[in-house]
Amino acid sequence: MGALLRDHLLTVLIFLPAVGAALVLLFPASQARAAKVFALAVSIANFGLSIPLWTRFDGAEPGFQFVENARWIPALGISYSLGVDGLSVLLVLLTTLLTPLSLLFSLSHVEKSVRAFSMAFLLLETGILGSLVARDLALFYVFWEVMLVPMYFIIGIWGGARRIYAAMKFFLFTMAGSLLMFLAILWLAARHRAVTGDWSFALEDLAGLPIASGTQSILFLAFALAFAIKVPVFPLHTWLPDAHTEAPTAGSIILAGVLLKLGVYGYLRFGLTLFPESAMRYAPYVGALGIIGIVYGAMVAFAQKDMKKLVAYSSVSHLGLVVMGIGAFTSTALSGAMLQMINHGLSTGALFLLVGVLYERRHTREMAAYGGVAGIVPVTTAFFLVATFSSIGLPGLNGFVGEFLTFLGTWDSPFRWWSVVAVSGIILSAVYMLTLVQRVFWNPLVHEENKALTDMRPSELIPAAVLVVLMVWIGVRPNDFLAKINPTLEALRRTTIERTLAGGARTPHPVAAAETNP
Amino acid sequence: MSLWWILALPFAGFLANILLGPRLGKRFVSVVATGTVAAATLIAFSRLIPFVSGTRETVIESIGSWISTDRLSVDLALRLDPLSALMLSFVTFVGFLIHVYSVGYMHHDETDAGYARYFAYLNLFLAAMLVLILGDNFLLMFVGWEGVGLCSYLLIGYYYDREYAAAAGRKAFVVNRIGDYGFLLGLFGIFTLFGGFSYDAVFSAAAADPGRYAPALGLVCLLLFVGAVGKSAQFPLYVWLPDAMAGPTPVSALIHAATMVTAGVYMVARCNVLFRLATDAMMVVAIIGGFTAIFAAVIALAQNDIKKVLAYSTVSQLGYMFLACGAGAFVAGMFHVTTHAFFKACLFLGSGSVIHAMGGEQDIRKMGGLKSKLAITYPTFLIATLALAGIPPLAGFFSKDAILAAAFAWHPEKAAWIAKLLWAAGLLTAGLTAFYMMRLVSLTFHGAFRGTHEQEHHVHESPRSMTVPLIVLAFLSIVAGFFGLPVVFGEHANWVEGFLSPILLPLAGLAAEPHHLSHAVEWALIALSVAVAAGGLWLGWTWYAKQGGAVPARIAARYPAAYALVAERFRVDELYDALIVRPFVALSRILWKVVDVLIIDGVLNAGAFLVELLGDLLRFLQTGNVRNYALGILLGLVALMFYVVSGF
Amino acid sequence: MTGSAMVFYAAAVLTVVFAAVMVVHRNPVKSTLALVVSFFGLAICYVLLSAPLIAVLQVIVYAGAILVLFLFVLMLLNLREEPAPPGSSRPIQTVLSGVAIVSFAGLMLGLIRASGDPAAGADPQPLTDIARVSRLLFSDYLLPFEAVSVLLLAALVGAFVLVYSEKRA
Amino acid sequence: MNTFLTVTAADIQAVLPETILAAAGCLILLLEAFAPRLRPVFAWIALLAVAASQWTLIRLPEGTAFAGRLETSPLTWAVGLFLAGTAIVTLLIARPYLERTGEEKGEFYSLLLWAHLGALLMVRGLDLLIVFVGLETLSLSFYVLAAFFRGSAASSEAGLKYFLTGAFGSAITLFGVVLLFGRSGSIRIDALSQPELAGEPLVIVGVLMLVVGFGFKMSLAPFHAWAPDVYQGMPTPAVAYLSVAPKGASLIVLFRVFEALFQGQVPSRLRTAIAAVAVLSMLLGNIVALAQRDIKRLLAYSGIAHMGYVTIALTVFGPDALAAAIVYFFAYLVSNAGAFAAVSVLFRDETRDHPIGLLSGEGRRNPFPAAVLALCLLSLAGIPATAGFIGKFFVFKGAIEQGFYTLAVIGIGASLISIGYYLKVVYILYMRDPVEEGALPPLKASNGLALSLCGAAILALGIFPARLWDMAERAAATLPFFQP
Amino acid sequence: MSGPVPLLHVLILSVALFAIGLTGALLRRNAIHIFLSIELMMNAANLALIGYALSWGTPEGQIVVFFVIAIAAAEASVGLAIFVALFRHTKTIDVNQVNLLKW
Repeated sequence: MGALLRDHLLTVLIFLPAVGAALVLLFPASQARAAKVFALAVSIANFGLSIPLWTRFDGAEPGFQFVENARWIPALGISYSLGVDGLSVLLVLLTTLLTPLSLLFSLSHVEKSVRAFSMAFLLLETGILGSLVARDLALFYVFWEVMLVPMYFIIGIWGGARRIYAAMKFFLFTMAGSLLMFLAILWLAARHRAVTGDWSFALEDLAGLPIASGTQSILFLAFALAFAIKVPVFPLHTWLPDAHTEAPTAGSIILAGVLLKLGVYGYLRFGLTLFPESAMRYAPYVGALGIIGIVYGAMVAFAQKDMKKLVAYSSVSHLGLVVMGIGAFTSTALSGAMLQMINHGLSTGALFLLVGVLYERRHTREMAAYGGVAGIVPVTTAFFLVATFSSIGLPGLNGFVGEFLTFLGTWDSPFRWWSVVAVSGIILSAVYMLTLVQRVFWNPLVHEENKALTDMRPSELIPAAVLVVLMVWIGVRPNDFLAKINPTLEALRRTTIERTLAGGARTPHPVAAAETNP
Repeated sequence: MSLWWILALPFAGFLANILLGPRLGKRFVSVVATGTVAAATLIAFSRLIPFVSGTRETVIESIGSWISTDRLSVDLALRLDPLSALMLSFVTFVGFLIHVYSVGYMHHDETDAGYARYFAYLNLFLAAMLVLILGDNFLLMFVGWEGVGLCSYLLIGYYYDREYAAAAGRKAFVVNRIGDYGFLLGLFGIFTLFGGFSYDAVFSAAAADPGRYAPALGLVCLLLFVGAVGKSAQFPLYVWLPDAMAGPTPVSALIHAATMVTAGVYMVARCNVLFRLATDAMMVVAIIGGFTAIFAAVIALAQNDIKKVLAYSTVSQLGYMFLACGAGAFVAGMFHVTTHAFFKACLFLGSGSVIHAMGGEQDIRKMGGLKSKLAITYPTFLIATLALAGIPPLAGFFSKDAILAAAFAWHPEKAAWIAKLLWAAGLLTAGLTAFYMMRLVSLTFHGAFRGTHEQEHHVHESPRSMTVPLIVLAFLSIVAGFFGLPVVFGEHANWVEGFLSPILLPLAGLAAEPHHLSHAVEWALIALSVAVAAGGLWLGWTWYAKQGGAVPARIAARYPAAYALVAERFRVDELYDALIVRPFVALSRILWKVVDVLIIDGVLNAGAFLVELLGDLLRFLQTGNVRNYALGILLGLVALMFYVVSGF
Repeated sequence: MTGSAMVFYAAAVLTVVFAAVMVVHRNPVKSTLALVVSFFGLAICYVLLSAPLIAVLQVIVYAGAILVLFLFVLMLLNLREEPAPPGSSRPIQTVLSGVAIVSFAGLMLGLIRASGDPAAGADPQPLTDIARVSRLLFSDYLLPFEAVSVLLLAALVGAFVLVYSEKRA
Repeated sequence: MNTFLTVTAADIQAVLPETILAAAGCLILLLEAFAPRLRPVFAWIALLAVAASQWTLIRLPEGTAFAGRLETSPLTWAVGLFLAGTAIVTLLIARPYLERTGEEKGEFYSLLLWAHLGALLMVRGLDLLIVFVGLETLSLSFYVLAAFFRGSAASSEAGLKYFLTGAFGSAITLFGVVLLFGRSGSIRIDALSQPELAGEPLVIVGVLMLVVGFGFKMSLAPFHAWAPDVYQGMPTPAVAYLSVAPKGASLIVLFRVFEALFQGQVPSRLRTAIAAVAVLSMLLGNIVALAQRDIKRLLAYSGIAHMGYVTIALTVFGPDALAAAIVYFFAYLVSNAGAFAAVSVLFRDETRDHPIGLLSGEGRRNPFPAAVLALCLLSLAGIPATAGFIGKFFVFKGAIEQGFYTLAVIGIGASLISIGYYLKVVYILYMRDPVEEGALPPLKASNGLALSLCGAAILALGIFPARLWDMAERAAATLPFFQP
Repeated sequence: MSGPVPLLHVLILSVALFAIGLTGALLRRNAIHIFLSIELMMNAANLALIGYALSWGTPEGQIVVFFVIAIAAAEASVGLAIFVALFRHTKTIDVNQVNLLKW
């Protein structure tokens, strides 16, 4: 057992939830509540198991750690190879944390097909964790797609009124992107075979392949499209408001908290590593789309009347910031973007959770149905305020650190004007979030129904409190987190720039150009 | 004790009150809130007194690194130097007084939860303000800067169930964020120029080699000043401050008069090294300050809400301070910050006492004759008014005079006439200030009572917890000025100038201090400003206290348009609404309904629909008639045959 | 032209004409009978093409058994005249079929004409030896022969299942 | 003459798998006539026969029999396994289904066994005559099985349509065989490996006729039109077999012919023509499936599209493509037969259509069959970790490797469309409230077994495909020009 | 080549019969008519087989025809049984009217 945890920790992390999901099947229908608790216990156990990833992870080491290698389809060189590095370690932990929190929240809220719900959630965790730690493209793709199925069910079965539309839209959008990526992966593997005579889908094998510039662009775009849809980047974002809005609260938390990050993660892990030249060439466009996302997402969020939609569009805006940081490609911007992904997971997760608290009581997401509830549900209000200020980047909370580093890094890059535009996001985010706060929690209490609202229960309070603690932790001691991610990011950045320059790209990224002439 | 305790204590008070306060009751909350602030004040003075009496060497206390990446390293460090010491002294002390005052002011109105919330926010505010003034780098300043903004937001919206209060809070935060936009970009500029955020590093680098940084500094300083414009309510971002009066009155006194709004001035003074290198930016600061001073003073002339008058007065006085900074008189600016803190806090608290007595009434047209009934409030209010008007030897006289003298003495290289114009504006503002303050006093305390009978019956003096702070602040409004005597009283009469001079780092290669005015000119200026102030007071007294407002009413009736424009605050809010808010709302709706729903989703849904439609059409190829199926097979065969064979 | 060639062409004409009659005749019974004649013509051709065994089978099995079965079913179902119900003309089907058939036949004829005799130069052997054919059938082709027995059994059972009336249950 | 009987013991042994099937069919027929009380065990006898036949097939030594006309090789083992798997699923679901509909007759099993025999002959035959006889045995049995419900007009109509189009297709196939025979001088497939033949137009036309004839069996567009009607009217278990096994056998025949004739270099025009068929099948199948309301028709169109994907492998051609096609067929077997198995369980009333709407809420009423159906559909949609993905993976890998980018992109686009209707069924299963009330009879053991087998196989092949691929690779290497 | 006529002529006859069969199969409405036409198509193929067999001088072609005839017989019995079964339901075997299953 000890050896299993030492040598195969990642495997255990990935498949413990899947095994848990299978075991949930053993519960009879009459024991639905026990099944819920069991699933929660499994996810908590998984979180406990993931703690060594934090304690034993060597932040100074930029490469993969906790590595596992096994043959999977030897004929095609497809391997079961896992590992975490600075790029994925925090996202893994975020996943193992948010899953139990979501399940805890759902403990008192999901009543329909409880066992299936628990199973879907655990399988989702398996899918997410798998795609975060896979080092083989085929393996990654499998997990990447597997993720969709439980999420489809979560939205479709336990969602709101337009859940089916939202679920289909979610599935089709994401699938549309990843199918082209699938072909691109196959192309790379075939290329590897053509060059070396052997099949391989391993990232490190495919990374150095000589590929003609034009082809590389096409492949890069295929990958980028898949990831851009997932993030989502304007104008591919329209699945997100629907999916977020219709998903049950727990689903929204995971969707916002982790799933969207996988797009950015994929871009960093695969887009940059496989196609450094193209990634550098298209970086300005990436950043520009990010900026559009920031402003556009914020403005559209402001126009919303539905709380969840507002928060959903705010995700578009926040992820736009992350994307911009990646486009800028300075070390500070990358650190900021990476940290901001975690921040967004926490703050938006918390916002969805708190909106869920209200929704589960009143069964409406319309802001107009609320107003003045601060006096009725002070604890909810307090948490909501903290989450809001985390979301709009108030110093002392997590959001600020990520935002500031991203802005600063972008300012420090050749794309200074991006920052000039993007910083306006701090105004816009205040506008829409405070409008939400005002309309829901403040203003006169006009709806009699709201007087009967009850404040948060323990199963809602605990997840919210955990999230708030983390927000403060990251806000006050960001170095604990930056130290884990920076070496990997810096190594990734250096390799990418070096390979771009070595490849003699026609128009290297200005950052790369700048680095060579200090 | 460490400087960190000074801000940790109020923060601890915040935590205790927000978490436990609602359950443990008002007594607990009062004790914790005032107790922590009192302790913080004591610690602050226990550090200040040795500092002032000692060598006054800058102290930096770091507790480790906050953010570090390979390009950026920011420490969690606090700094005690003359400038932060000056701020620290009055922030803690006034903060403490206002906590005490609030115990009385808030005691009856609120539920336990509301009471706890109020004091929690107030404590948090103090902690944030202390971070702002004690922080040793720009980033910590920004932390405090945003923190006080947060508390301001929370406290303005304290009466959350009143829509205007909630809206005012939001407005304050958003407008401040507009300022922060500039401030942040300014910080980025500093990072680009100096590679870090630590004060020492930035300022000593700039001072040592001004020529290297000067070209870009103009823009950086302007961006920083945008932040100050937002935080310190200068034109054109002043609009949030009058609305902020929706919060409880002690909040207005503490945050929106004495401390937070002066953060902008503090920041400019802190960055004096940079600003002095950017003369164009200095000019902008002075112009904005001077214009705001007179603009707000004019608006104050025609306001009838007691707190609104004071709010515009605050805006106007902040303009003064920026005028001073712009003219290079950072010491005068900071001196005015200090004295203003005392008398304006006193005025606000006095107005709070009046409102308290009037049962919540704020319209001065419905007051009158309160001087006999409010035996402590009236004299303290009057002293503060005279101080604000600039009557010697009260505090305001010295600080205001220093600013006017500095403006007069200012000789910018370009457009020197603007300096003189700004001086004239300052002088006029002094007269206007005296006038509208006297109008306020006259209408509130003199004449006959104009309110309802119930109100008349209800009027009473406030409890001791409220009156004692008034007395203390009135006393300070009298004596504080003596720390900054004009140079005519001796070369070293200006203690404040001597105290603050270490922050004015000498700039290599630039001319030293601007020349001082001769004593004769100085005396003439003093006489002039006293005359203007006295004239204003006299006019206000005559028109309102003695004649009951007939003359101004006639003037208003003769120029109705002009009067309405002033009374309606030049309709700036309406202008912003039409130019910015409405287009923004409309644009966001268009982006949502047209771009998102109609175009993007429309195209995608149409694509999906077309495929389905195609399916619906193509299914009719399946006619059910088996002969058609056979024909399909044959046609397929023939087509394949023709295509393939034609290749041979 | 040899005599046997003349007989072949005559049989060919007979075959084609009656095949056409089969296609165009309205009455299914008469069509079937026309096809019988056509198959007789084919049998003649087979004889001339050195396939007497097949010719015999053609007459016995095809004309004798299969087509009689057709007639039997036609009688059973009492299908005679095929009255065209209103709206039964299918112009698209007709036109497309015409085009397809003509182009198919044209293409095939063209290709057949263009490609010569593949077996030119092959060693011709007399094929009229029925014993030789039979021997082959029971040696190399024993497997398909046995398989066809299964096929026939399946057809038998199938036909039985489909039309045997419901008395069993 | 000493050459009269050249059949050896080895030949007899080689044909043992078919013999077992034929004999078991006869046995069931006899039992039906003389001991109808034994009906409950017919399905098990048939099952046993299929298993024994496959076991024998695997045990047989590699080689050819009947003067090189019948092959025993890794290819026949692999494809035999595929056919046997289909037969087993069919037999497992057949009994409860027939019992429920009151149509249980021994002939059903006999015909199915004989059809299976025909399919096996198609795969093993190295001689177009054997292939043709096999094809006809298979087809004839299924003409009957299509019309098996004598009480149902739909079933009779399905029989008629299948029969008429089938006979039409057979005639074309036969003409193709004739052309190949005529140009090569032999009925044997390996006789096609003469260098000059590949360039002869008439040979190509013959090949095209085979493509049409076998494409018809595979329900490739535009030869597909029979499939939806026939699937809809036919007894569901028979569809489970018909929609899977003949398609696989047909593709193997085409691969054999192509391999013998072109030896790896398919003329580009022919390639394009086949690619066009593939594209048409994928697009038409998927697009029209979107509009279907009947689950069996929907699965028919889905099958058309899937054969389009498999035809990509035929276009790409080569040993890897054949192996990919075999893998694809295994994936298709477990998913498609599993889907029909679930349909046979979930629809109680066989006198009506099978509208998708009737599945509403079955996810809660009938969790197990619904879950298997959903899994099968996801597998058909090609979601990873299911067998369907593995099939697509190998097929598209081949296309990309050989540079068929356009084909691959179209295929991917088509499969995106397909997700639309597969997920439609899934959401009807799980996200709608039930339309029918009342308790359901408990699941029959054999149905449960079939569903579990398919579900488990979908996941097992999806997660551990390595052994399947190895088997397919060895199978593909059987063909002479595909040997490494 | 030992036949009385060139192989070409045999094949032309075969194609002609096949085309006639196609015509009947595609244009007639009566199922039996269609089936008769399909039988004609198979016979056309048989004729070509015989012709080629003669040309190659191999009996294989004739053997194939032998099997085709057997298969045709089997097909006929099944086909006609299906017609009868269908007729019991619909009282017609006009394929234009047998379209319960469509779309």
